[in-house]
Amino acid sequence: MRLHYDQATEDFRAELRAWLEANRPQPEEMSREPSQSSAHLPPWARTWQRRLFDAGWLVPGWPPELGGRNATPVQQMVYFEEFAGSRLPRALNPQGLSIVTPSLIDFGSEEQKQRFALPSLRAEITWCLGMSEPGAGSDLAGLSTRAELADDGFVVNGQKVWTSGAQHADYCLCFVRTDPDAPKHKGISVLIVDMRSPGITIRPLPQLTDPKQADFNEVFFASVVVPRENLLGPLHGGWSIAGGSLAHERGMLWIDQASSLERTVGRFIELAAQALPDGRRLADNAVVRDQLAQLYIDAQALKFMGYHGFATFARQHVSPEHSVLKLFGTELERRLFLTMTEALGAAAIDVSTPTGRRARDEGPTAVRYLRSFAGTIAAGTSEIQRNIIAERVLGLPRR
Amino acid sequence: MRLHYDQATEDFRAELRAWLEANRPQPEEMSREPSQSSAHLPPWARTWQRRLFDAGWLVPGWPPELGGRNATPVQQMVYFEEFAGSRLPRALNPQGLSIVTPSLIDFGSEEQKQRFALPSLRAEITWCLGMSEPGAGSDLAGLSTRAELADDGFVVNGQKVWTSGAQHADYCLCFVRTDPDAPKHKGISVLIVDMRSPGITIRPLPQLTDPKQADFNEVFFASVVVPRENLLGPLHGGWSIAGGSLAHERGMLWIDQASSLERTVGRFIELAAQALPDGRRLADNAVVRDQLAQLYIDAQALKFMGYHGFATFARQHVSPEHSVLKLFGTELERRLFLTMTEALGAAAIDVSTPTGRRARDEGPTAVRYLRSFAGTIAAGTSEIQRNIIAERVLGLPRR
Amino acid sequence: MDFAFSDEQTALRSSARAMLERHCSTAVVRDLVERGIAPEPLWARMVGLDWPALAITESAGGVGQGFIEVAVLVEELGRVIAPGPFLATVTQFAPLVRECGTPEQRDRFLRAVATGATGTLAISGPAGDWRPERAALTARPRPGGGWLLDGSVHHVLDGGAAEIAVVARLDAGSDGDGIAAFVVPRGAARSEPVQTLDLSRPVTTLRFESLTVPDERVLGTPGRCAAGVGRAVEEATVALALEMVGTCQRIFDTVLDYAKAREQFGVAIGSFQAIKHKFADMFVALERARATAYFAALTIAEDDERRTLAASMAKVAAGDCARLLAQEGIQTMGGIGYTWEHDMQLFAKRAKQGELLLGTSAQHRQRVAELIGLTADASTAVTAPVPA
Amino acid sequence: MDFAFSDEQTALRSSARAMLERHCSTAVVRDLVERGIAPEPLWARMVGLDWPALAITESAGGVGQGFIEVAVLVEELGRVIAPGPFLATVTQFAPLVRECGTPEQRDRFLRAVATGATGTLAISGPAGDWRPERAALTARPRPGGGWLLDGSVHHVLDGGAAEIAVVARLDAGSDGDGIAAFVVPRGAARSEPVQTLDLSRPVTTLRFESLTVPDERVLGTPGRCAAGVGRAVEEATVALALEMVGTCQRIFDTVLDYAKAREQFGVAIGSFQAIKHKFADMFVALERARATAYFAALTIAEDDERRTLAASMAKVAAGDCARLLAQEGIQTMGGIGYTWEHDMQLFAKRAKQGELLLGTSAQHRQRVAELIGLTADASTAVTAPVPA
Repeated sequence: MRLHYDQATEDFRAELRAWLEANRPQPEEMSREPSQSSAHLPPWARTWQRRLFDAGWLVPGWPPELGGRNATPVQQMVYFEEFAGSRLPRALNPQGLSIVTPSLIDFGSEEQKQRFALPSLRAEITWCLGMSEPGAGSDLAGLSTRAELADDGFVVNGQKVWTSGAQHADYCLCFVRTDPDAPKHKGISVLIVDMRSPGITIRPLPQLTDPKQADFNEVFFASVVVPRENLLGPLHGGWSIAGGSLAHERGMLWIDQASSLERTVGRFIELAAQALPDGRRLADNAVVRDQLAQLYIDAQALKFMGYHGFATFARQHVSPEHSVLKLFGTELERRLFLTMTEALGAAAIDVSTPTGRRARDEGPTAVRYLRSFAGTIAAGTSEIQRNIIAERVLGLPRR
Repeated sequence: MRLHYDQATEDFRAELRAWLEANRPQPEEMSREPSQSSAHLPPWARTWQRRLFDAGWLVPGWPPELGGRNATPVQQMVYFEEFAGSRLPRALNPQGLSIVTPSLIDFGSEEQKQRFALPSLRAEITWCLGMSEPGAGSDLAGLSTRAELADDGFVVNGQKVWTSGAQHADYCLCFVRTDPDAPKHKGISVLIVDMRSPGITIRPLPQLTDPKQADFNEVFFASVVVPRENLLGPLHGGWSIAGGSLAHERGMLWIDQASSLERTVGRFIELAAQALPDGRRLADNAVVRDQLAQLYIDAQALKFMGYHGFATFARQHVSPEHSVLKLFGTELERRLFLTMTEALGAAAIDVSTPTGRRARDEGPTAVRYLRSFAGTIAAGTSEIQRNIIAERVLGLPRR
Repeated sequence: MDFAFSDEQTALRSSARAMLERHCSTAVVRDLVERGIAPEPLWARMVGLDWPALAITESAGGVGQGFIEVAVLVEELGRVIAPGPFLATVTQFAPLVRECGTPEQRDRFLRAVATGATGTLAISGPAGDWRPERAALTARPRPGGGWLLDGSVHHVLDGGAAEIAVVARLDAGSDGDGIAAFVVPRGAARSEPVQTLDLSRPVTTLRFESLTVPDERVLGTPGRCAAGVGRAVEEATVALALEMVGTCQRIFDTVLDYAKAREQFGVAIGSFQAIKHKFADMFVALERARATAYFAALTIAEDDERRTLAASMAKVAAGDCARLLAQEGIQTMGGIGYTWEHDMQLFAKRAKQGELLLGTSAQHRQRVAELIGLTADASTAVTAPVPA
Repeated sequence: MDFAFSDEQTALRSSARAMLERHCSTAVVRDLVERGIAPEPLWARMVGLDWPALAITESAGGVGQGFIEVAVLVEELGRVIAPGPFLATVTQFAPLVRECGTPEQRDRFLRAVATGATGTLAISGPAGDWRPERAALTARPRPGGGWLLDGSVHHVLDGGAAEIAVVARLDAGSDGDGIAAFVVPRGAARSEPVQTLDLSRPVTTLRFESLTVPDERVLGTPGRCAAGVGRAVEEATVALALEMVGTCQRIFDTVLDYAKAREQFGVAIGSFQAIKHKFADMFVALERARATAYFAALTIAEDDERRTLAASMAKVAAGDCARLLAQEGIQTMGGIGYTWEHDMQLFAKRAKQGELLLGTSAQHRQRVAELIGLTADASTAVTAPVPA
């Protein structure tokens, strides 16, 4: 146990930091052309990701030909620390970089890797992920979008929902039922679907905070034809791809969240210590001090829990401990904005400050409270995380 | 809707209050001979209950021959208000008065009523209740104590647990399985068991706060013979008696708890406003003020919820709304003592003040915190109450 | 204590609910939220049903009923998150005029309300404080008659109302309790709409620059209004608490229906025990808020001495309930609850905004602490009042 | 930040656990709790294994290891709620002597500890305050040499220890920081046992009536001890937090086993989702407390500048965990958890008492607030320190 890294690791950090300083996109271009969804890459973002790829800083744990440098687990940790601290976007098509590409590399044919994985890494194509359905949100095995194998390929019919970035993605990694007679999780296959195929209709689902802002979509498939060679992995073998896909890189997601929460708590502490426009100082209220101290401790604790998990189980392996960090981190984020909304009181109903999808650290407190539900709902609700912890970590019996 | 009762009701209250003043047991005799369990009646308690019975103040909603005066629901409410306020014990064998006797009256033969119900009301005999078993705590239908019908009566074998007052009770209203082949809740009967019968062994289970204080017991039955005429209700018909028994008088139990909580919160508010022996004033701490204000509001709210329930559903009928008051009241009691223990800090570890089973309003705060689990565990845990609310009140599906 | 509604009150509730279900669907709310279309027909219908007149004395052209009847309506309005001027007019403007005005003023302004004139109340500064002694405006006598008002008032509901009851502080040196109240007509102050969390409940900031108020619009006697304003704010607070209970009930019903219908893993999500227990806790919060609000309504209706304490307790309980129900309402619905399309966002935002207006739970707990003798000052009296 | 224990530390944990499982069953705890029999053999065994000597320098007869090794032992001791003088001796007395004593005193007193002498720390008044500037005793120079101690110290663990490190305040007019520390031998002060919630962890009140302390027992320089005492108390606080983590883990394991084995309605109660979710929340609380305590242990071991903040954070997280685990530990076991017979009551009481000693969660949150710049005084600096 020790508080500090060794010199070689700090040298690695210094190298990355210098590179980022020299190669980062400029704030002006980033704010001039903001990304409009999790699959929309403005020109600066394509350039930036390509630069990361070429320099081996895109996925450092991978070999150079895949945009990495075979970094050790500790180096990867430092990499994510630095990125979180720099507040630079690493992946503007996160599902493409962190879920789809690893799946293509793990399960794809050589041709699929060349055709899809490398262009994804080079920011030439973007992805959405076709998992959730109206009748199968938390319950992936219950999906009912069907693909029938015909002469000219698969014919897909059905509907996906909560499909992030579908309106901008080039391709969809789409989970479909290919064997309706098999047990639920044994009849699923994964297809690479070109989002420009005839028969696809996309309906954006604006989020509760803004009728003009949508990352989620409904995607309807009406006899969409998908070439046979776009099947990823074995026919009816999609279930294991799902497990593998969702697990990738989860191990270090907490760094980004812990960093963001630490920053936000810090900002609220500063805010509390200053006079508000209405003359109050929130720090003069002992109850608010008590709450903010607790939030500060929790943000620190999230970080310590992450490092502790890294030391004891995570390392190179994926583990359900991820659920602990996801649950604690997202609930903390929600509680943070709830607490501050209530501390601000009536002043918090004024939400005139402009907000934006990418402005994670910006926007009115009450709006950020509402947006924080994305964390407690998406990628497995808090309830699902508690189930996972109880059953997979603690071994309590399923019913 | 109105805040006050009409004059006739207030006259009823005045009559009761005057009677109590003139007839109450004296504090000296009560503290000289405290009750040692929920089925132990010291001489003063027998006299006192007999006096209540004779005057028609024992169960006012019942007719005079059963110790009542055919009081209206509102009068019964006032009756419980007054008793709660007077802090006089109404039932020192509560399971006898509030569960067993009503069951005998509802389901017993005329002979059983004469032999058991009236002596119970007149404080001549006391009762314990044989429901919980090691393998069937919350799950009464799963009980396994067996009774076989032989020539000379039932022969009982098995074990009960959490049997309050068993070490002092004269009789046990005992739930036994008489038909092992029937579906779980269709093979249960109810027997009146003389606790002096050969074959009964009683093992007190001292409570977590004091190894010398026990109300709970384990009761072992080894071929205990119970006369055939001691069967209550139909053979194999015990399940409906269970439902009926447990429901009696629940409708107004909240009054006692609300009154006790109001008193306790009031005392803590006084305590907070005074200098403690160590010189602190808890009220100088804004966080404690915030917590105490919330506890005060909750104690008031419990009362309002009770009156609201009385107005809308309870009246003469029993309703699962009882679960809401039980859940909220017992959790509030626990939170109250938890909060005050923590507010007192290190001073709370000193538990040298003497405590007693009956001293509900006395004793060190930390000990009262531990004792408060009796409320959240006994008579249906908080978890069971939440199930009941969800399924019976809100109609959510069982699985 | 008897919490049973009379048959007449129950009938009022039924007819109000029927009317609102027909004429105040969330389509009406979305017209305002998404297209800025004010709910004029709905308000006209309420006026036609004499709702604004309900608690105004018959002598002033009203129906002569009391606060319990208003409570019934407000709870129902909360249930449908009705937009429009009812809350501000009937539970803010009218009580202030009633409490502070002369008999002639009461007659004049309340008679107008009874026939459909709208009103509101302006008192708070930017920090959200509705205590009379913290009023945001200042008032001074105008040489030659009338008074002059200066300052900015925040968090004014329905700031475009016909009449605005304005509370102001007088100079420190003035006689009496230092509080005065006025009625200024629409447009007299500069009105700036605020972009609020709950777009179905518009809020305005009003700016006064030495606005002259003529004597006939000065309520009662300046420097003698603190108690009256306090009472009016208590009434407004209890009304808001009741409205929040209605909205929370709507959230509850909506999620409960969803939990019974929505299937995951082959069963209704409402059959999962963790969801069940959440519902039990929500139900308890709702029952707590409702019972506490009803008690407060009774203290207002009967003008009981416990009204100040009861109003704060009601706002705490309603705020706690709104916090929980808004949160679990969204969370339990999952992705659906996160969309603009589903009405849950409308309900949740109304509940959250109610939680923040007229004092938060924390602010009212502080008030309760003071009222029950819990203060940092050791010299304060100690006994806790015990509502019967 | 690397939270991985070395192979040696892991081996220490394994051997400690094996020893304690064999020699510190709850029968040993009950001997003390129910029959007043002190755990002398257990302590002798720990001395035999050099546990008290572990973190003492080799020059003073110790093993020369550090606080991480102590942390490993203390967590394991918490797991079995070990009675006896380890915590007071190794994590309270020894750090105070180390921080405040002269080299000669360190050698003298710590050499004794390394060979089995027991010690403890006395500082707090009745309200429970371990800050040096709030020390309960007063000290004044004795004419002719030595010092005189007066007053009562509360919440002293293992008050019958051989040596008692005592912290006292000097007269306001004295030089320096006003804090002095002394070592008084067993029996020098009147010792009154307190009937405590956790009878496995006896606590004493010590009364001093002008007790003379000779110069060789005056630690370092009177009036120069505030910082050293503060550091020793931080170390004691982190050690208690670690012990609490161990006890909470034991509660957790006990209830988890129970939930897997105990059947109701025909299935293990651990298969009920509401119970599962409770376990998930308990697990999170435990992970939070453990990780925060490990971080604090690192700041002590490496003497990092964040140690003050980290110690308070660790005590908050451990206290929060103890509150939850004690509560759900009893509740989830139902009636069994309410009995004297089941060991859960022993674990729960130890956890509760830990929550209350050396500052409650609320007190340490207040401390954290001050350290991160949140104070009611607007003149205070504002920037929040950010532990790496």
